[in-house]
Amino acid sequence: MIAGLDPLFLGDAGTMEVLLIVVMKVVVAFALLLVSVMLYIWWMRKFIGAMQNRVGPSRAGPFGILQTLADGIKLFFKEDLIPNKADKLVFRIAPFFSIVPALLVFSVVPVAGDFSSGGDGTVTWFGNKTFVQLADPHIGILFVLAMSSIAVYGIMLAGWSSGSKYPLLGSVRASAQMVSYEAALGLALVAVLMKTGTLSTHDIALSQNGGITDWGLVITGFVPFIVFFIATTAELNSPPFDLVEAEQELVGGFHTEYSSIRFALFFMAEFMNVITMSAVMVTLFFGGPGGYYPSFGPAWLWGLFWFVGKVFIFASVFVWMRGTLPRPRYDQLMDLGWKILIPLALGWVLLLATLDVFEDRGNDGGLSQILVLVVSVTTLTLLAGLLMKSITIGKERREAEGEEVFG
Amino acid sequence: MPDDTKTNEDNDGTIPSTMSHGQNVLHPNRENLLEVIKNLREEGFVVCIDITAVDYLENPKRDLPASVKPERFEIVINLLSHTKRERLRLRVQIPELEPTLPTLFDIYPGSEALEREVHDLFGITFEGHPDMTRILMPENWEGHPLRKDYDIGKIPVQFKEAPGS
Amino acid sequence: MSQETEINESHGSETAERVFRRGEDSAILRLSESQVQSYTPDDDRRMVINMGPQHPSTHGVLRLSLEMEGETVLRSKPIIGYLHTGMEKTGEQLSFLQGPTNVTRMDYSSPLFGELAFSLATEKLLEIEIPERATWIRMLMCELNRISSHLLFQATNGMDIGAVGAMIYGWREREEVLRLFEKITGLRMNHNYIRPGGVAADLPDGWRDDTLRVLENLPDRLDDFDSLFTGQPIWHERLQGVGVINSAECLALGITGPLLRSTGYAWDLRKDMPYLRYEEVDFDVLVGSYGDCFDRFAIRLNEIRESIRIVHQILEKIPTGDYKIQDKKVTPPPRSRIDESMEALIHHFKIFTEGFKVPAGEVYVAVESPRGELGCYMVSDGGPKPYRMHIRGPSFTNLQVLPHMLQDCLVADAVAVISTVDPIMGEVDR
Amino acid sequence: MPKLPILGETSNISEDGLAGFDHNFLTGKIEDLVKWSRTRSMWPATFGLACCALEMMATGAAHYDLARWGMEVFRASPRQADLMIVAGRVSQKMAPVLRQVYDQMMEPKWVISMGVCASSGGMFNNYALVQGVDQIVPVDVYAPGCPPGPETLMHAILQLHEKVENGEITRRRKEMDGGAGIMVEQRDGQTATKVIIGK
Repeated sequence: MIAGLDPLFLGDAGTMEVLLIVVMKVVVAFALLLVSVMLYIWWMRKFIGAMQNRVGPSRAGPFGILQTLADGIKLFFKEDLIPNKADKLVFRIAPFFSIVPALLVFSVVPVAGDFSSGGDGTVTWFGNKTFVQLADPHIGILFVLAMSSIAVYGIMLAGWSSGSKYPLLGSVRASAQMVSYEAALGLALVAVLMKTGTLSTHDIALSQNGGITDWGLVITGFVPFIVFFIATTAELNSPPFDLVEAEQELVGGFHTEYSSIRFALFFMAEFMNVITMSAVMVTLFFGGPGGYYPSFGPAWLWGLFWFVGKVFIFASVFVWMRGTLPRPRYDQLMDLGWKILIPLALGWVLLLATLDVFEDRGNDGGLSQILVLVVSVTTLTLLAGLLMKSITIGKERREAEGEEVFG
Repeated sequence: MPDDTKTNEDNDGTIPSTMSHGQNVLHPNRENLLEVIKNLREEGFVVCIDITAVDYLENPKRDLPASVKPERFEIVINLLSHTKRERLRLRVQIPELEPTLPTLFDIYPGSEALEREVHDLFGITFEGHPDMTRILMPENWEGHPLRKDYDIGKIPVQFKEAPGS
Repeated sequence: MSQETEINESHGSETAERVFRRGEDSAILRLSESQVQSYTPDDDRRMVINMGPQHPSTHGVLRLSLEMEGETVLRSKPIIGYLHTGMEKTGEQLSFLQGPTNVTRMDYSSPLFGELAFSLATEKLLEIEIPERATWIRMLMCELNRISSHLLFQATNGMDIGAVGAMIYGWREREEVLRLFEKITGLRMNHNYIRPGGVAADLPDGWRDDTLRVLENLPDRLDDFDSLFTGQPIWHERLQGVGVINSAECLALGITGPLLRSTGYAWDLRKDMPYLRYEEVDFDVLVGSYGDCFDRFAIRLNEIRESIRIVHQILEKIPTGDYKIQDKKVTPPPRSRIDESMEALIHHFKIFTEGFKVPAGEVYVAVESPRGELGCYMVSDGGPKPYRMHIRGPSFTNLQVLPHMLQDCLVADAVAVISTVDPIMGEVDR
Repeated sequence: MPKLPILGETSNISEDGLAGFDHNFLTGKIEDLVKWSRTRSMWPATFGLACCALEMMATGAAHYDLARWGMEVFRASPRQADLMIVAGRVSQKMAPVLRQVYDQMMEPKWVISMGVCASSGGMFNNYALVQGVDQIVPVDVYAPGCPPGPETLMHAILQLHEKVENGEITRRRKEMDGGAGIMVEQRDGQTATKVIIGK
């Protein structure tokens, strides 16, 4: 079982050596993630500033790069408060529910390694072959899903335990939003899993190292990626889907009553999640650390370069959306999730499955394949039409009964 | 004087009327106010633009038709007719001892806030108003600030507990 | 477009039944402030939540008590007075010359309209005609002010819906207009520029070029707003069909300005009861067709374009001449005369300490501010100070529409509705 | 002694020992770090009241950009805010609310009284306004003007930064028992009682 996690354990390295390497990986991953969150928040503020013709933070350190550090230190030395009406224990625990999963998810993401075409995604450090990722469990992707679900508890419990109305509304929104989009997220993942045939993140990344045509994005046919991307945005509470903490509606949403370091933990978790989910997206759909590997320099460094570059682009896209898009309403968000994304993802998975099954039965690549495609697409279109019709009818009935209908 | 006082025959010969700087001013009394306004609304004065009051404590003499007895308070109602493109003002005398007036809410629901404001700042009660409470000042405030016998000067902070605490 | 027919048609099928309701049926939560605190609804699925007075989307210090079931608003009540400044009382202590200083601070996003209403009322009481140039300068400034005020609306509205960028863009454009104001009046806000008898000072050198520069830049920027919002699907979803009101309800509630026009009722004082020289400029009155938040947004956006049109015409037509009336009763003697003449000095001193006397009488004057009809009711007892000065703030009356629009909305819609009603609390509370 | 690249000025080291070092990243006080962070990241509460609120927002917008000092993070929740900019006139009705918001803010917290209305009642010397917000909350910096332009507000903020950097790190208002020392006067002629709120 353990042997599957990392080639390190297969080699002839001594226990001490293995332990040291693992500990080193843990420490470096932890530190790098924290630093990258710090830089990311700074970049976000600068980037939004630039979009809005402003300068952005410029006084803390060169180019204001230490801005987040200043925020952190300030929050750390600020007075803490637990409201009288709060459920004290839960109120204290909630921030950790938020930050710990955010940190843990990153442990299954392959950060670097030789992912060039034909490479095996390993590096050799101190004479030992190993993965540049903390762990590679067989159920890697399920771990990601599990952790992102647990993060909901942080937000939900924080809002509930505050003993105040606005946070409560925020927490109710959070639970509904997360539950709805978890389904779409999972279905979009299924497409990737079906195509790659593995749950291990390392193997998924490795299976895409043949160039752009092998990327999950292309082999699953774009749609799962779009669904995954939108669902992730909602899952992350990143604008425009930041209804949970919508400042204009709910003051601060779930973290209204939080101050000091507890608030800082939420703040950090939010942006850390953006980075980790960007990384997951890169792993699933964009070939992870794969890319063009020149002949000079160590291969793992190129892997790191490609990985960081891709994550950076995604993280910036999130900032871009934050700066431009207005926020949809709560019920519209639910509609999008249940009525569009889930059926779309489900239909796409069915289509992919049909094609796969057909391929397994000995596809001759000719007319019959086109026939299967046409039949499947027609069936799905019919189903989609039925769904739309039923939604319309349901809406009309409710309207006839005199109930207020939204959306 | 710009105001030429004359008796108006249009409104059944009962409502005294004046001209003030190009605008018609009617002077109904408290009893026939509602009826007058209902008639005016049917004539096309569909919008009640403004209701305010004046405290004539320090200026008892003013331009009023001879048939109108000046009182301390005066309610001023501004109506607007979109079709005629015309404004009309109603000035109702309110005695100091019995500062009440029937509400216009059932004719113009938009008068709700305006009447509350007059109530708040002048202490004139509108009978039949659905919500006759203070609107601008804190609820437990003493006095009616826009009355002429209310001092303008600064007063110490009336520090009450914050709402909701 | 014939205004007359528009008004006579006046949407016969619409009723204002909704706004006449009393008691439990009403959309208004008729509880006083202290009752709201202790009120617990019978149905325990409902709760009362307070929005404001310190809340990011209540435009200052508006407080809304919302009775909600889940996130749906059932009844609500705007609670105001948190910015009550006693300006009407203060107005009775200030002379007619000092008056504009006071009223300009009411609607602080369009200060010049308050000054204009006050000055027009005073002039009507004085029965004086101000010089032609002064009138045109007033028009110029007011239209520029309308632009800046509507830009402010674009900024806050965008922010309330969650588009943070709009906030900055609206502010950036508004800043251009404010700089022009600073050059002309000396202040960015609260100008005290329009005074009884004319304006405070003539337009400075180079004002024409500066104004043209602002006007040249603006249309492009407005197109940016169009591309950012007007065609945006999320924006449509959020605003269309939200906070709907019809003309009959608007009239019953005394609603004016863009809110009334959004219901398809073309009523604009500039067109229908012209003041200043608005009959000499060409512009369109914009109306909506649904009376929803999107119409109100679109009307305000396009009114900026109309104002730009008006300002271009003003630039062509503005005459030369005096910028204030040369009536010794109202206007102090010029500076240069004070050094030479004892009488001039005394005269100057008298006007600025005691103020000029205004004949007794009462008058109501209304102008079309960016929010609706801004009226000034003034009573003079023949002294140098108004006996009573009352401002009819459009925001104050418009605010009454909130409970009706909010009924059966979600909290998120509430934010959009408040934002498109665009109340300025300084004018509401005075 | 030469100036070392990391350690800074070291010329007094022979006389004063280690205390002779300029403060650098090795010998600097954590107190200075905390103060530095507070000046660089002072999140204002959204507390706009009247005209000044517009100028406050204008200060945050593109032309003036408070973000340079890390201040674009206007916090709607007072729990997370450090600075309350009382922007505008404070009415008698608003006073308790203002005080409540102040009490909800967590230490360390500062107050800028923006504009003459907040500072002294301004031109409105009447029944409705609190004649100076310092009767309700302790004020650190007064920004003059009606309304103060963005430049004035920025100046006030910079003054506050200076005050924070030179001031004590804790117990900022010991002499005032941590409160504003509000006099609550009975209006109907009863004896006045002094109530200190916020202790």
